[in-house]
Amino acid sequence: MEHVALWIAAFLTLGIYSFLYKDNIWYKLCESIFVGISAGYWFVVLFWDNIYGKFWVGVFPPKAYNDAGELVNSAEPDYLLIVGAVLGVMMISRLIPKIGWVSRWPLAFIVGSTSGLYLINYFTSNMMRQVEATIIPLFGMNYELSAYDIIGNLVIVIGTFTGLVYFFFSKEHKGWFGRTAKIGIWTIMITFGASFGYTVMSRMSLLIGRIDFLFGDWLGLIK
Amino acid sequence: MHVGKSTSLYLPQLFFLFLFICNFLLLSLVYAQTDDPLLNSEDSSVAIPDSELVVVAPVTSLIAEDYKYDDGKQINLSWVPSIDDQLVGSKVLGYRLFRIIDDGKPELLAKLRCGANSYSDGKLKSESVYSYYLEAFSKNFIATSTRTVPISPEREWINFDRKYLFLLAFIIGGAVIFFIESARRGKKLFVRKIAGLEAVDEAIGRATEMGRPILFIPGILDMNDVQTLAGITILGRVSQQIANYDTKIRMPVSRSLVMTAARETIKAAYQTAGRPDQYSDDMVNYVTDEQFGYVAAVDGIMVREKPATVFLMGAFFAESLILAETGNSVGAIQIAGTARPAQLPFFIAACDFTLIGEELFAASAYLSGEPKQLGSLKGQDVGKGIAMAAILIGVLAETIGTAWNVEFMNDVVRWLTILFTTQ
Amino acid sequence: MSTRAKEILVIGIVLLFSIIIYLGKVFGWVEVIRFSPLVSMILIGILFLALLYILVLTLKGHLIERRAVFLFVAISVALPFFMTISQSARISPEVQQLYDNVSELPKGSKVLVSFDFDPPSAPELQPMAESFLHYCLLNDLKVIIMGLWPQGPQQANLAMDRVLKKEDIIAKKLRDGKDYVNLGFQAGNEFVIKGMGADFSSMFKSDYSGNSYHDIEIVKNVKNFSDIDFAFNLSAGYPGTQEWVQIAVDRYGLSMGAGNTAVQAPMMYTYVNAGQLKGLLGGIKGAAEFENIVDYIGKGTKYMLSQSFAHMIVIAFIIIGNVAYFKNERGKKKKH
Amino acid sequence: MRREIPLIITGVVGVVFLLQYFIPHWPFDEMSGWFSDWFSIVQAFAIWLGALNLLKISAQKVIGKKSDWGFAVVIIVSFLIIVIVGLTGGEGYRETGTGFSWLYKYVYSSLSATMFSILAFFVASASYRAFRARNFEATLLLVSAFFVMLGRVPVGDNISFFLPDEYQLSQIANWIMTWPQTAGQRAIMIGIALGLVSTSLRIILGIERSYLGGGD
Repeated sequence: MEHVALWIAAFLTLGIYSFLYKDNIWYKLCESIFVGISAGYWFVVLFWDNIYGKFWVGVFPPKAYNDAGELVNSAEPDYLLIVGAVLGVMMISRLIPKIGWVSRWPLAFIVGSTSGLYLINYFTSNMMRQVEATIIPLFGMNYELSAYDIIGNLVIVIGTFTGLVYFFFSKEHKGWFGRTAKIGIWTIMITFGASFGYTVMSRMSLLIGRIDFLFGDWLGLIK
Repeated sequence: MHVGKSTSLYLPQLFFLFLFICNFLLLSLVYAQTDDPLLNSEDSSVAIPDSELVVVAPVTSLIAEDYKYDDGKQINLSWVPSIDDQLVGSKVLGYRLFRIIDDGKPELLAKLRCGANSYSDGKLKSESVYSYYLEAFSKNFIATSTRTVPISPEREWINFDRKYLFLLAFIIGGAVIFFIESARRGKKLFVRKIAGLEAVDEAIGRATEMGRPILFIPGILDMNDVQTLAGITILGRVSQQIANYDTKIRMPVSRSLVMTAARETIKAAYQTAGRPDQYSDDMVNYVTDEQFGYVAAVDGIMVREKPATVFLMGAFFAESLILAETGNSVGAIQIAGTARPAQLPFFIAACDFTLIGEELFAASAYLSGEPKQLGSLKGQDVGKGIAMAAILIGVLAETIGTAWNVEFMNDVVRWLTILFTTQ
Repeated sequence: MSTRAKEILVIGIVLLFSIIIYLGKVFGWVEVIRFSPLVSMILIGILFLALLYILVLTLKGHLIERRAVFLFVAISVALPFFMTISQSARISPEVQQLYDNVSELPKGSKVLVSFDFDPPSAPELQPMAESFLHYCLLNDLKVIIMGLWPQGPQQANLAMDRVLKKEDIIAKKLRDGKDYVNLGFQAGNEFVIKGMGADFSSMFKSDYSGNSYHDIEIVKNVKNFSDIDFAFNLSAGYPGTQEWVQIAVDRYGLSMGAGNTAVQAPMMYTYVNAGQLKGLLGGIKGAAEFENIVDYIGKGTKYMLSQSFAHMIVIAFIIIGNVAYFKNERGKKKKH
Repeated sequence: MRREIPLIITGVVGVVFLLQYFIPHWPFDEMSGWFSDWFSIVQAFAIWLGALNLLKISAQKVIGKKSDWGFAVVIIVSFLIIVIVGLTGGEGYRETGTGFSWLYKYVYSSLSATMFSILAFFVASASYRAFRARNFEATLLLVSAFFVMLGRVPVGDNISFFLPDEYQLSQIANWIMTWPQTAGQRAIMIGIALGLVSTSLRIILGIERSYLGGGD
């Protein structure tokens, strides 16, 4: 079985790579398998973990013997979960165009909850905390910082400030404001350069991982 | 167990309890010695023969306070450490904190190190009553403090710790709504020039001159994504020019809804230009929802038709690279715009002009003049203004304050820290 | 011969070779191939010459074909696997910070590890997972595993299987449910984190193998984040480290470090700087550094040589492309 | 009514999550707890919807004998295989050794990992053919990328062996990551956060309705 498995995995891997030569039947076959399998994967996992594990077990808790030897619910049934399930079923209604509008209710619920949570989360963690973290004494509390750290502090403060200036749309980029924005865009470019480097690193790692599979696990040429 | 039947039954039980407590204390001391070097402060304590009793004073002023601004779950304790608790040569080895719930038995809540003077007890119930006492212990002596007055944690309505956060959120949110309203009333709101947008006309002119088509890619997400919407808004501007100059446009899309919207937009532009007959539905066609399938198709179109100008405006993922590369190889001028930070570097490196992140939305707001978009942009500018001001003032004040110890500056910093703290 | 026939021929030859090598592996004809340092150096020289050749071609105005670039990349990333060249990695400050934080945890501390990634990111994150789990189990830290991505807990099992087979871990005689537990996946993204802030058991009714939450020894007394001493998040996107920081760290005061794919790691430096994250492993390099610091030989270290080659190739291509670009630009200007 | 009720739901749910942050008192805490539970369940159905939709589209392709309908059959068959294997596996369906975990390890993992690793090739090709230092900004970007890419692999230090320890490439990469990179990210982060705040506010207040789609 192990042999079959390895050959299947290798067949699929090479099939996807054949796209690099050109779009072909082998690639399309592997792609279709991928689409089907991943949709099915989610289907199964969500069934067991959420619809069974959370909803069903929550509403109908498994029975267990208590200390007195009676068969009782192992936890209090949580009937409120039924509301969630009803909303979920309404979501599926979208498949039938005639009653598709019903699916707006659960959609509204999802959009509303994410908006409410996002508003607070992003405001506190990604704005307030970041502004707070940028308010730093440039030379440290007692001049204890080295030149390296002082320059670093300066770079952080100036970079963040000028970066914000660049994304400020209510004032024309002219004069000192324009020059400040210029420094801002330079900082952002350095940032993008770093992201560029890291993205390249990431993509290459994935390829290396697959090559490790092909030459190591499959063909056994490397350890 | 038959409780309180006769007093004679109590004695053995008490004895066992006593043994048990002794055992427990002994164990916890051993545990402290093996596990916690701070509690086992042999180096700092004065060398005293084991037989001698090390009498220590108990802690004083033990106060239990309800933690405000929660749903009745926390009590904060504070006390003055024992006078025998000193940094060097401390006789006190540590403290043990006990809790009594609803007049029940005292339970050990925590072991604390020397010098501790506060503790917060979370996960309480607002229906119960709690009281606490502390033991300061030395090598062989325990000094117990007085018990606190029993209190129960209370449920409060508003978390006043977060009042400034609320205030700031209120100001920024208010600004968004204010500007949306004033834009609706027809007030003109200023948005700065955006470099990428100015390049649009030039790029269309080039395509017209060369007699080659323009390719417009609105990203691979559906109409519910703001970036796609912004892309379609920019398409509106592009198609006006195209209709005026009668340039060809090709627009393969990966979502059927985007196809409908794009057709409407281009059709409207041709109608405004007074030549609706020139418009055809073939300008926009749906390819496939599949990411790489779509990319392969667009690649093919680029290689075959060699567009003079390529617009990449919308939400892009991994395909950004492939599209930009092919566009580059056929010698097209490329103008890109996306708000996805991971793809922006590739666009900047491979395209001639790039609308970076929010610039895409600003461009869209500027072009569409929609109050919703303009107002939000302005409101966000207020937020950025607050952030910039806070950073500038805060850093200056803190640097000056710490360097020359200027009290006023320190006050400013303190005030700003309170304002921006999220805890 | 038509193109189609040629293609089929090539596929046939490759397939034949694969079968022979595979049979060789099964019957033990072929040993693991290792190049000596000298051969490695010669190969590097050849690769370098090939790059020079590409440069010359490009300068002459012949852009080499896309597929040739692909082939070149494939070869130069695969070759290092056979080479014997050792490299040393310097530890970055944010990796050191993570190590310091974890190594300061007293024995028996509860560490929550959230696996928020899927197989595509496994080459980067799996090595981190292995070395981190290994370090925790070896140092008597109790590990609680969960996932916000459905594939996460399965990746955790793959990592756990490998770690539990290590001799030093076998010697510890660890038990599932007592020393470590896998709580499985829960849908709901950041709402799961929020729910856990109030009560873990409301989000996880049972562990991966179906044992009821309240029967599991290790989590019996874990009500919410205040009972967790340290958290480590392996993240490849949304939901991931950003959501953990926003909710668990900023709202509930969890102490947390993270391992990220290189794509999203740069953003996390902001959180590290603001003190919201206590240490960060970024991409395969972060994994290799952590392996180095905890003395665990894993894939991170193994992949590093190929990674070096890959980066060099990309840089070389950028330089070649730009040299040609500037030469052509100057040529154009002269003509005008 | 078909538009009003969803708007009310969005508003109420959003406001509860907002208020819960500022008002710790009953019922907001409890309500946000229920909503979190429901969210998990609704989301499971939402992802099911995607899977079922795919099945529907594929089936239509097969029935209509549209172009490439053979691949639609492959999609349906592979979907059914994993669903049947998974659902018949019972609660421990993904323990090591089950059919589901076999499919996961050898089919699903191989395919999805390979799919994304293709990008490595395109990155290299784009480096050669597209990434140009065409203006000052792009130059700055490429230079910073150069240092980070070299500094993040051991070979960087091997190349810069002649420099003093603290100026070697890995240290330069660390410097870029720790200071200017963080500054730029922070500016972008604050910008995005404000954008999300205003969008969320518009959604909660019902000013933004595009998520509900067109029609009534």
